[in-house]
Amino acid sequence: MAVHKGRGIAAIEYPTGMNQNGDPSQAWIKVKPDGRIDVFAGTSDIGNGSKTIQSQIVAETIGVPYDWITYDNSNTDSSPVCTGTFASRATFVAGKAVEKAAERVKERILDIAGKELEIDPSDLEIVDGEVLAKGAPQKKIAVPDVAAAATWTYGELITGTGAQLKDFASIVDPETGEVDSPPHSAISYAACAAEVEVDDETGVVRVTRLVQVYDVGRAINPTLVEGQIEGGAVQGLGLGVLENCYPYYPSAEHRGGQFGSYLAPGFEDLPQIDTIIIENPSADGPYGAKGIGEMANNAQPPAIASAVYDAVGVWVTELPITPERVLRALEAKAEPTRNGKTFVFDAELSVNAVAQGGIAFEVPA
Amino acid sequence: MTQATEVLFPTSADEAVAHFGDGSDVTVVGGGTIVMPEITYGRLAPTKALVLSRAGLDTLDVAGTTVTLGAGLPVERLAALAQDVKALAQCALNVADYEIRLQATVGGNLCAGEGRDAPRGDLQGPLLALDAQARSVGADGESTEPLEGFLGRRAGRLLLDVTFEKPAASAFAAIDYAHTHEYTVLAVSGVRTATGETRLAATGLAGFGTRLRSAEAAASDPERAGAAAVADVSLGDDALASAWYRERTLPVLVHRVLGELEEAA
Amino acid sequence: MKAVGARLPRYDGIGHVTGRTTYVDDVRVSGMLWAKALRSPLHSATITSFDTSKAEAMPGVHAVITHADVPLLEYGHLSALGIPADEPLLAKDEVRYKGQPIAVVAAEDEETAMAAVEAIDIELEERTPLFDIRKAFDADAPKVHQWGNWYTHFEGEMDRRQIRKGSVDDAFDKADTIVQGVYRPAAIEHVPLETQVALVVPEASGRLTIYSCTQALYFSMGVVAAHLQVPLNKLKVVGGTVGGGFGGKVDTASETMCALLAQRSGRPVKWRWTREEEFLCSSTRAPWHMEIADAVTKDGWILGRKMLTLHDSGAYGRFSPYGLTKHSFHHTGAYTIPNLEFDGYVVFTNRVPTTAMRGFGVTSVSFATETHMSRIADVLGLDPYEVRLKNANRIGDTSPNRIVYTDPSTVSVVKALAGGMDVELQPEYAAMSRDPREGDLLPEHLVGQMANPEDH
Amino acid sequence: MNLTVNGTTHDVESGPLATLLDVLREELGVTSPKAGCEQGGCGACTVLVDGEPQRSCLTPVGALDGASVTTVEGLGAPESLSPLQQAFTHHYAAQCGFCTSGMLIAAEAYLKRGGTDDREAIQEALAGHVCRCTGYVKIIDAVAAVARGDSFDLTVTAPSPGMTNLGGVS
Repeated sequence: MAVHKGRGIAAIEYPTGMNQNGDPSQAWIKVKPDGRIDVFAGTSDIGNGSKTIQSQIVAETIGVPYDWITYDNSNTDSSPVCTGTFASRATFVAGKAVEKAAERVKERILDIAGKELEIDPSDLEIVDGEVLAKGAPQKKIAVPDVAAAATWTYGELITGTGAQLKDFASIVDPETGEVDSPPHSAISYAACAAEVEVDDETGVVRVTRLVQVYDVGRAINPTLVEGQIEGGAVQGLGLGVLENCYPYYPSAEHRGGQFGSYLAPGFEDLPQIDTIIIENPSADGPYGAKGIGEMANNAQPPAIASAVYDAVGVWVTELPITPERVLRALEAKAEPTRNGKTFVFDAELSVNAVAQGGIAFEVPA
Repeated sequence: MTQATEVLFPTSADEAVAHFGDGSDVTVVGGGTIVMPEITYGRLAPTKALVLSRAGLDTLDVAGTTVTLGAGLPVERLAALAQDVKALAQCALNVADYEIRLQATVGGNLCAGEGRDAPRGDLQGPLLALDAQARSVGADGESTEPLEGFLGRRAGRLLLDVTFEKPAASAFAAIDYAHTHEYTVLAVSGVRTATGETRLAATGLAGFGTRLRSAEAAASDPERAGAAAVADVSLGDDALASAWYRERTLPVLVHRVLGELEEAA
Repeated sequence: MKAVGARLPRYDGIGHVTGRTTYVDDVRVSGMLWAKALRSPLHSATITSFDTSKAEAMPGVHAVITHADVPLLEYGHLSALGIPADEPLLAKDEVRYKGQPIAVVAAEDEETAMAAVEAIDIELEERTPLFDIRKAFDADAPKVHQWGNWYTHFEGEMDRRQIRKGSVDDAFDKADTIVQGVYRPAAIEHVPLETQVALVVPEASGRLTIYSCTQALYFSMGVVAAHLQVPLNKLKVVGGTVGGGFGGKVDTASETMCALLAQRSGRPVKWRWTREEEFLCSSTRAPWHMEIADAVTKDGWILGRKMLTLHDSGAYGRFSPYGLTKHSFHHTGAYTIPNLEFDGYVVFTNRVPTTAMRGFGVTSVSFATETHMSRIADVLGLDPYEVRLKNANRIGDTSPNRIVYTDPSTVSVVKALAGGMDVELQPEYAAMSRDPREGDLLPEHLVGQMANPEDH
Repeated sequence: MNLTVNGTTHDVESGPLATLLDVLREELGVTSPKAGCEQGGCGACTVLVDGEPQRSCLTPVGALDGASVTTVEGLGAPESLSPLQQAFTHHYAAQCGFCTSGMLIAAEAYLKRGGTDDREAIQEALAGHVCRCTGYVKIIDAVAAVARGDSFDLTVTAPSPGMTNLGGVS
């Protein structure tokens, strides 16, 4: 037997927010009489950590400690609209809504603090739960005291709402796909290198190492970013070499109905993962953040496919790259066919080979 | 369903045998790893369930060169045989995961029917290669017979134990693929006896584990043995792999097992 | 202390490690019934007879719901985007995929519910199913869907998503080499550890409290309200804590079915899908078929791309037209290609409808275009990092649909990857940035596509 | 029959073939073990039975008369977190949290039987537990940290191994 090592790379991009936009998120915030902050937003936390991230954004924006924040996304009676947790929008879009709501709250706190301190609100700032006069921090009032004054002296509820909605980008020309405005929020970028070992007798591909680079814009919480990247890497590994709802696709036979016959990656499939973070801030995300949750499983499959080619000299372009597909490719040792200046790979998979004239892929010669 | 089910918890092997009777309408629950999901999913509604967890069948006896495994022995306990019967220990540790191996039993592994969408019965491989004797009871009373014969008529019988002689050497090779609650795509077990005989068996096949007699006959020439093995088995497509894939890799595994046996000798 | 940028602990982390986080399945209400579904055992069939009376008469069975009980049977989840409705909540007259729900029952316990499902009399006349999207266009292909075998309602009632930019013919004419390949990523399951689950409690006020594992509270509320034809104040969706989603808990339908059962029985109703249902009957990531032909120069410039995409939508549309559109907008990946001709079809087959999953629409195209990129580098004998850096998106370049890139990072991430892999780049590549193209990096073929980033 | 769960003894009314998972969740209201698959394949229902980890979905409760069961509720409460619970918090080993109960129980059993901070050994010990969110890295970190005897600051979280932050670059 021979085990062959190989390396391959890929670079990708991914948009934030629903394609073509038009996906609102809203938030409202109220302040308790002791200055503690209640945030109401409709973003489901599916494990991505949006409760945490949005709480951090509120704490940062107002200028109070993180543990002053209570975050409630529990129901539609108290929380306003959020289109949902998908399209990598929970930080970028929904996080922007809570940032805007927090800015309103901050304005109200500064306004009331200004009255109490007899200083113009524009000369005040909030640091660690205290409102300070800029340049004269000995003149100050604690946020809890501001909240108490609002409640008991001014008869005011300190509250703020925020909404983020980017205009729907219409397709103005269905022939060309031209749109009338950017159909996305920020675009995030990533690159990945895969190292594999391929057993040329059994066809088994083991991914031994993934080196990944992500431009995250700004890591609101670096640990949570790592969690997204690592979780995505293993899902990308699943896409690349393990998972398939239809092992005999396009046939629907022999589907796996249990763990063990549906091959989700497990602990022992885990490769070494090295991650490089870049923070090129986005122009309009909260604190420069981008949305990288979804793209985190997009770069590994092509990097793995290229690494398998590097290892054993065959391209497997049907996913997942199963042992059987590797063995079949090794057996076929398929080279691209040459037709003048054209190199044709995978001709046997093409619609031209399978369909009976109903559709074709015709390439200009 | 549970209200209507008679559930028995024998506290000795004899009691288990008595409760089992002629085996009609009895569902045997060893570790539960196979039977319980069938009940939960509504596919199995036992009229009489015999739960073996307290029947004292979880024995592992080594007497001189003879090893006897009680049917209720948890698969994980076979790890203790790593020195004496490497292939069996290795195969056992390849079954599912630690917690399942603590619950799953030798008897369940040998006796369960075909899997829903992947092969079962990994231990059949090494135990066939070891030419183990199976002691069981059924409608015709107690009998002891080679495991190979028992597997063909295991439905309706209660396995009590399996016995085999320690080999001079043994080896195990499997397709090492995905690792969540792994089922074995294909595996080959090999034994070299004290008298120099080579025995081979495979699992991951359609049906149940099979002795590779043609391959054994050609054991001195691993290339030929590998090719011959294909004639010994019946292979199928399932969620894990196709018959085509298994046909291609069975010779590879036979080759690897024979190579390892050679090294051990 | 700064909150943004800090490694703060997870907001709900202590709940997770103490087992106290309450997921939908952990909510306890008294008098709760269990729901189970009758699902199609066939991939494609006509329902010739259907009778639930035996099931309804069983002791312990409190409600049976079929298509006839749904106020609005078909509701398009993306109707706001102009994608019309095509999928009944419960099958009527025919089934188009194995596992399609036909009826749901609510009973005192799970076993009774399973027995009630068994007791529903149904007869099906099997039809020939279609599974291969490449054969969907053939004249003799089995017909899958009421609209035909592919989606026909893109803007302008077009039957495909098109992108046209520059002149592909010109690019292929000028190319030194054309590289053509086919890419076919698989359907995969989302595999959230929490299977789909809903619990609906009928309140004394006449409202329904809907405990849901949805990834989108308001989205799901809208779906339930539409099917039930009630205003939003009649519903309260409770959720926000989800045991994994990955895109598979956006198109949930169990809330609506439990709501109908709760209305009918006057009792709380829970439906927790089994893992087997999750694997075999829940929507999956789509399989895709992508063919790419790239016109390239011998020094590694990509002059033009022609691409055909077939998206396997399964038996119904769900979010597929949206996903294909997103796919088309990103079919040049992290690179700038000035001449494009893209055609994409949403194709129907008799498999479980496919839906959104992490990277929706783009995971597929990333696989295709990046594997293709590696092939181009290999065919031309060029360094795979350098081919990528050369064609990388730069400030002032434009996307397939003519949007100017203002802050692309292809160059940053590829250079950083080279660093991480100890690969030394040639000086001209090591010196690259994302700044607007000029000099050698602004060859003639890229001049016309550029735009002013200030116009963004 | 009776069953002791996290130190409290209960009379069990469910039939003997009911799964331990069902008894814990539906009869006794102990909800940390999750019905992730009821096939034994995901690990989310794992509990300790007399100190050994078992899939509660595979165990007929009748076989456990007099047994002592420990679930995550029995490992520690918010104000008295066990070392593993602290480690999972500090190392961000739980994202959606649905697999976490089973992971903690399996890790507890691993450490109790003398498990070390060897990453491969941890991977093998937890191999039957599926996590779809984390990619496993931080779970291994957490278990290894307890095996090493680390102490944990719960006001911050730890970076993963192999992380480099280049900041902003063009």
